[in-house]
Amino acid sequence: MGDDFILITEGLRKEYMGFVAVNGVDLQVRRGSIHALIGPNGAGKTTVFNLLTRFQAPTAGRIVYKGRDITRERPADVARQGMVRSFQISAVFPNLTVRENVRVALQRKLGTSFHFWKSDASLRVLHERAEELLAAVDLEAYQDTVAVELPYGRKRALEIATTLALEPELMLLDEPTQGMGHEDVGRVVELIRRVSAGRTILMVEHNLSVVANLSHRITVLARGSVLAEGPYAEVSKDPAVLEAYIGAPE
Amino acid sequence: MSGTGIHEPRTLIRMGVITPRRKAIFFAVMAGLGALAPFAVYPVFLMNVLCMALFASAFNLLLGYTGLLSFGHAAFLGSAGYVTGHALKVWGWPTEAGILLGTLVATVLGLVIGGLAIRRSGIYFAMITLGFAQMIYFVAVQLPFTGGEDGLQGIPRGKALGLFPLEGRYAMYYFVYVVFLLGFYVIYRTIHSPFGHVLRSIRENEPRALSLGYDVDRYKLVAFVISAGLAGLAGATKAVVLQFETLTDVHWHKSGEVVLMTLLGGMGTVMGPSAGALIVVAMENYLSGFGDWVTVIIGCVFVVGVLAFRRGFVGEAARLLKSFPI
Amino acid sequence: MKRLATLALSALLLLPAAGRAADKVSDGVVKIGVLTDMTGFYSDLSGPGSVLAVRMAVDDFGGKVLGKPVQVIGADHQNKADIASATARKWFDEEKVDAIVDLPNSGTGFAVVPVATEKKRVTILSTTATTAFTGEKCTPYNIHYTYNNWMLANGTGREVVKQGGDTWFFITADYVFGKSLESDTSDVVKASGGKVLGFARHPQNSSDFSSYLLQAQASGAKVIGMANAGGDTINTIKQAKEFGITPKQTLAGLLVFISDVHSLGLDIAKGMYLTTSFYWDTDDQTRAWSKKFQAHPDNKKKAMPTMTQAGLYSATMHYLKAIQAVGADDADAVIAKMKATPVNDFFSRGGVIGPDGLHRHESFLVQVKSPAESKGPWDYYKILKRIPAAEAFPSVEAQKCPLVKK
Amino acid sequence: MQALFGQLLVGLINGSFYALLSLGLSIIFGLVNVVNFAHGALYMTGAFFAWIGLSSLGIGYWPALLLSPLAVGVLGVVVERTMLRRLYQLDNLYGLLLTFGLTLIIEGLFHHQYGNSGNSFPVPEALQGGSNLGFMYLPKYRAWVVLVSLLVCFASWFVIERTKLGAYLRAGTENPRLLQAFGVNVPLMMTLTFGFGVALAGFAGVMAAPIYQVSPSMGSSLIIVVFAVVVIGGMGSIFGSIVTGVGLGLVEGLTKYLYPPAAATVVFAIMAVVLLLRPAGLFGREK
Repeated sequence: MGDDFILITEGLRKEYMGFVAVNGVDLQVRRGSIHALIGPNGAGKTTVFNLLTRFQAPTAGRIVYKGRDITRERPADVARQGMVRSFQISAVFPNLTVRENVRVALQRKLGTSFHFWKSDASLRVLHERAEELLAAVDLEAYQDTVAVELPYGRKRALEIATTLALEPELMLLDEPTQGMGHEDVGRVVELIRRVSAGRTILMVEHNLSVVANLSHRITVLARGSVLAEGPYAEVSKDPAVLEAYIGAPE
Repeated sequence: MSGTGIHEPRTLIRMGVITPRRKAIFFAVMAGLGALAPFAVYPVFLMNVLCMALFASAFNLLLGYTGLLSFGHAAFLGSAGYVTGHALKVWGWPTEAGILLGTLVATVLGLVIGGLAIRRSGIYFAMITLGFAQMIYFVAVQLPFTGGEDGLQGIPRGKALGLFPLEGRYAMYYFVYVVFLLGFYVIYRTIHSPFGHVLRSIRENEPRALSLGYDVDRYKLVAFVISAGLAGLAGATKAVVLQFETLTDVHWHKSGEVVLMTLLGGMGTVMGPSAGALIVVAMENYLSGFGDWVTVIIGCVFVVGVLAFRRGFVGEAARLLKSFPI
Repeated sequence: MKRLATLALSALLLLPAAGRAADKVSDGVVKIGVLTDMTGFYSDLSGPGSVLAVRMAVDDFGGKVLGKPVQVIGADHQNKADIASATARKWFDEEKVDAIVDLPNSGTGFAVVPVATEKKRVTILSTTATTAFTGEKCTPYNIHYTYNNWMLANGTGREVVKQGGDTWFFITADYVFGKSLESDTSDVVKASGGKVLGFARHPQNSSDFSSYLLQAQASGAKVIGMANAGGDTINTIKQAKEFGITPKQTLAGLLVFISDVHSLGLDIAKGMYLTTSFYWDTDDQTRAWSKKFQAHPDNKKKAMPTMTQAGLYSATMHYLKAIQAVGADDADAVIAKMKATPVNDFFSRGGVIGPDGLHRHESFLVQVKSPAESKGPWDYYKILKRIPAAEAFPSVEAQKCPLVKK
Repeated sequence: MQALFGQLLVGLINGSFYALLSLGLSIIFGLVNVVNFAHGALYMTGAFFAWIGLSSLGIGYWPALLLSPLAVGVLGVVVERTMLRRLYQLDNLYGLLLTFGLTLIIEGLFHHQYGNSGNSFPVPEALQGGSNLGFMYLPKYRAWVVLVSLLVCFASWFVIERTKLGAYLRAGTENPRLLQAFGVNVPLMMTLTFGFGVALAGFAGVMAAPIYQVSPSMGSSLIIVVFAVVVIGGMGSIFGSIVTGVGLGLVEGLTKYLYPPAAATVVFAIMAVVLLLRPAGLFGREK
């Protein structure tokens, strides 16, 4: 099965002082697919993300990425292997310009990131690629804007451009449309669809129409465990899922 | 300290208020003023300001550009001072070698303390650095070579490059001035380097930098070590200037003072910490007649700064320039 | 050069101290800088009271010497050697200060005296204890006026052993002052036939002494010598009482000021021996001056003077008289005059400043009264013994001051 | 052997103060998310209020035990209302800096007014004297300090961890909006919590007044050790701060017996080891 699935978790578990946040989650994310993780508040979705990207250490279980056990690796190493995440709250570098935001992501590959004796003029070679990436998310007009001044939807776009700069194989998007107006949602959905070409996307999303629209497969979490898994049409009819959602309205 | 009102004058750059040429002129004028200052102002005071300005600038590399509040930076200032003092006084080393040794010791100490402290971030980081600095303080109290409460007195200034005696009024000043410019240049270079950009991204959003594949802790550690080393350079030079080293330089009040200088001048600005150092050292010098009110005044400055003035002088000036374009 | 100076000096001494002599006051003003601890550890025993004492002396002298004004400035060195040294440099370089006086805390003394020597200005130590200032560290421009460790160690140590306290344990402040006071006292105790059973060292400004006191208790010594000062001594005394150590074991305060006793209260301090060079209630002269000091409008706490404050008044008077007599404020000449003239006032009856700079004068071994014995506020001491100058202070030979050798 | 037990007992007494102070810090940090640098200064203020009460108003120890913490608490409420409140939106480092500034002001003012040589506060009549335990003479007052401190610590822990009020408080830190939606006045709750936390410091101050000299610097030396205690214990944990406080007091006592010069640094050395092994602290939760 190894090659089909870019990411596999086995019995993932996380406890905090006796409270079990994630309880034996088995996930299988197919290469090249858009996979959504849904569930009511407190179901443990963000914790799962944190475990996958090693921002938190699992209490038990295994994470296998591209056939390799990464359960004990450090977050930056995970990112360097092509698994890159975004965050629930829009994750830009607020006081850097839009171009600089993207450039930070590009900069790592130059291999000069520890060179404190070198002038930052050496980073200019990256501008061309940065502009390409910004163009891909319709931000080329905002290059010199300080990120904090961007409207919310544009920040998401910037974040995605920054993520793309790393040429990730697996993108983890944490609620990409959260808190967005209707118009922005449409734009971001389009964007996700566009960038999903040739990559795998795993996302946590609340907006079920977005999920229905985008994703190939869905995993439903409730109280830290997997409740159901499958294509949207199938899962949405599952009585257990319905109950979980109605029982704990958003 | 992301999103806390750190103001970078980049908008000014964009608006053409700051151009590379104007910037060069500004730095040249400042450097010129620095070179002429001892003819107008009491040199010992100036040298003190320069040392503290270097100390604050080194500290700002952490607070302003990496977002780490070290509350124990006095440990580096003081240890370097003690080591340099000992090397010059007891071992009879040349001045430069003594200063280098002090700087080196502070750097190594930075590696050890930094290595432990960066395991926690934010407020814990501050408390841990404070704790280790206090440990250094107690060690300094007890080690025989520091002279305990009496301090290390009578450190010889020696000769610059083995040729120019540093006893005179001006020779010492220009020596310190050169050290300051070198240290300041290292800081400036670091801020405006590829490494500096990564640091800034860590300050702005640490989890995001991590998710972009940056091993955040290592960058923080390197920044911490550079900062500690330069703080040590400041302390070593200060010991040579004043010819003594005392517990004051390893006490936590000193660590608080450097925070005040940076905050007052404007954290995350290149010139801010130096401006802050000038203000604070001047306050301590010229208000000393007010006795215990100095502590109260400094406390009030702290409180007002935190509540209403978080950009500091240089930051506020930059903001004003922005609102009234020239 | 030196001969020239001596020539000039003798020439000056022959001149009548008027008219032309006024030109000899550098910068047209005599400035005395009181560098002291205004806010910290020693602020009650020196601090603002020291400044006041110097001001009173200047006022009583008439505010002018050789027709030129005398100015007093005060500064807080916060007990920090760095601030002390920086202030001293600034005063000498920028403010034309002629003499720096007081200097509580040996550390600040060590920082300032070399600067003054380098600049050829006068220092008069009053609240400084370490004996070395007139011993191996002596300088031509320094005078150590009020007390030193040797005096404290001998006054209290010898007498306590004589009264039967022949086994000692020290609780010592862990810095030069404390350690040298401990070793000076140990020597005295041993020389007087006593035994030293041990010591415990504590950092300056500690708050909890119980663990040191437990060590002292375990040693079984009859006397616990407190080689510390200020708040440390106060805390030691209080906690000794709390742990039932006193009165089973006796405390010997090696450096206790009347302000400390005032702050402790007689109930806690009673019975303690201590040595002091001044007590306000010694005779009519001391009473008269002290009451004037206490009633002075600038004395906000209405405290009686400590020995260092009284000493500063006396020292300032002596300094100004020397300037008057020499007809100039030149440091070499003034110091020579001060050393050549015995001091005779309420503080020092016939005291003499030796060639090493140490002012040798009478001191007192006293015992703190019990509340029943005390007739009112500040009536704290019973004078047990007046120690003559020759016995109170080390001889010039014993001091090993390099200046004196030839 | 005798000396060992003596030192351990002294350590226990010191530990009680560490526990009281680190408990207050933990409550404030846990519920208001402020690291209160001024905690030491407020402890000193508590002691001073008691002393001022006694020397100028004739208020004795027992009423002071209640009144002084109350006064300190009110002071805390004022500080919270007028200053701290304005920093909640910002990084909590600003809270630390603000309270650092306040520390300088408070200590400076007391210095100015009362000098530094300290003022003594008599042990209350009923607690004078002591009893000989064989290995040492235990002053009654110190025994009282240990007893009362532990009692107060336990009571605070119980209220916060085991009662409904405590549940609200804890919920307030996790999700203030939600709690607000339930009709709880969250800002008021935070004000009162801060007031209570600093009142605990004031209480510790009154307890300390008869033991130590009441002096402006009495808090500043203590506060950094308490910070280390908090780092070691793990700041989130109320229980952790109590246990660690007492425990480190004992460790200090043991060090004083074994190798006195290390007593001042042992807490910080332990902090280093704990950071290596358990960065979140002994009882802390991982973030």
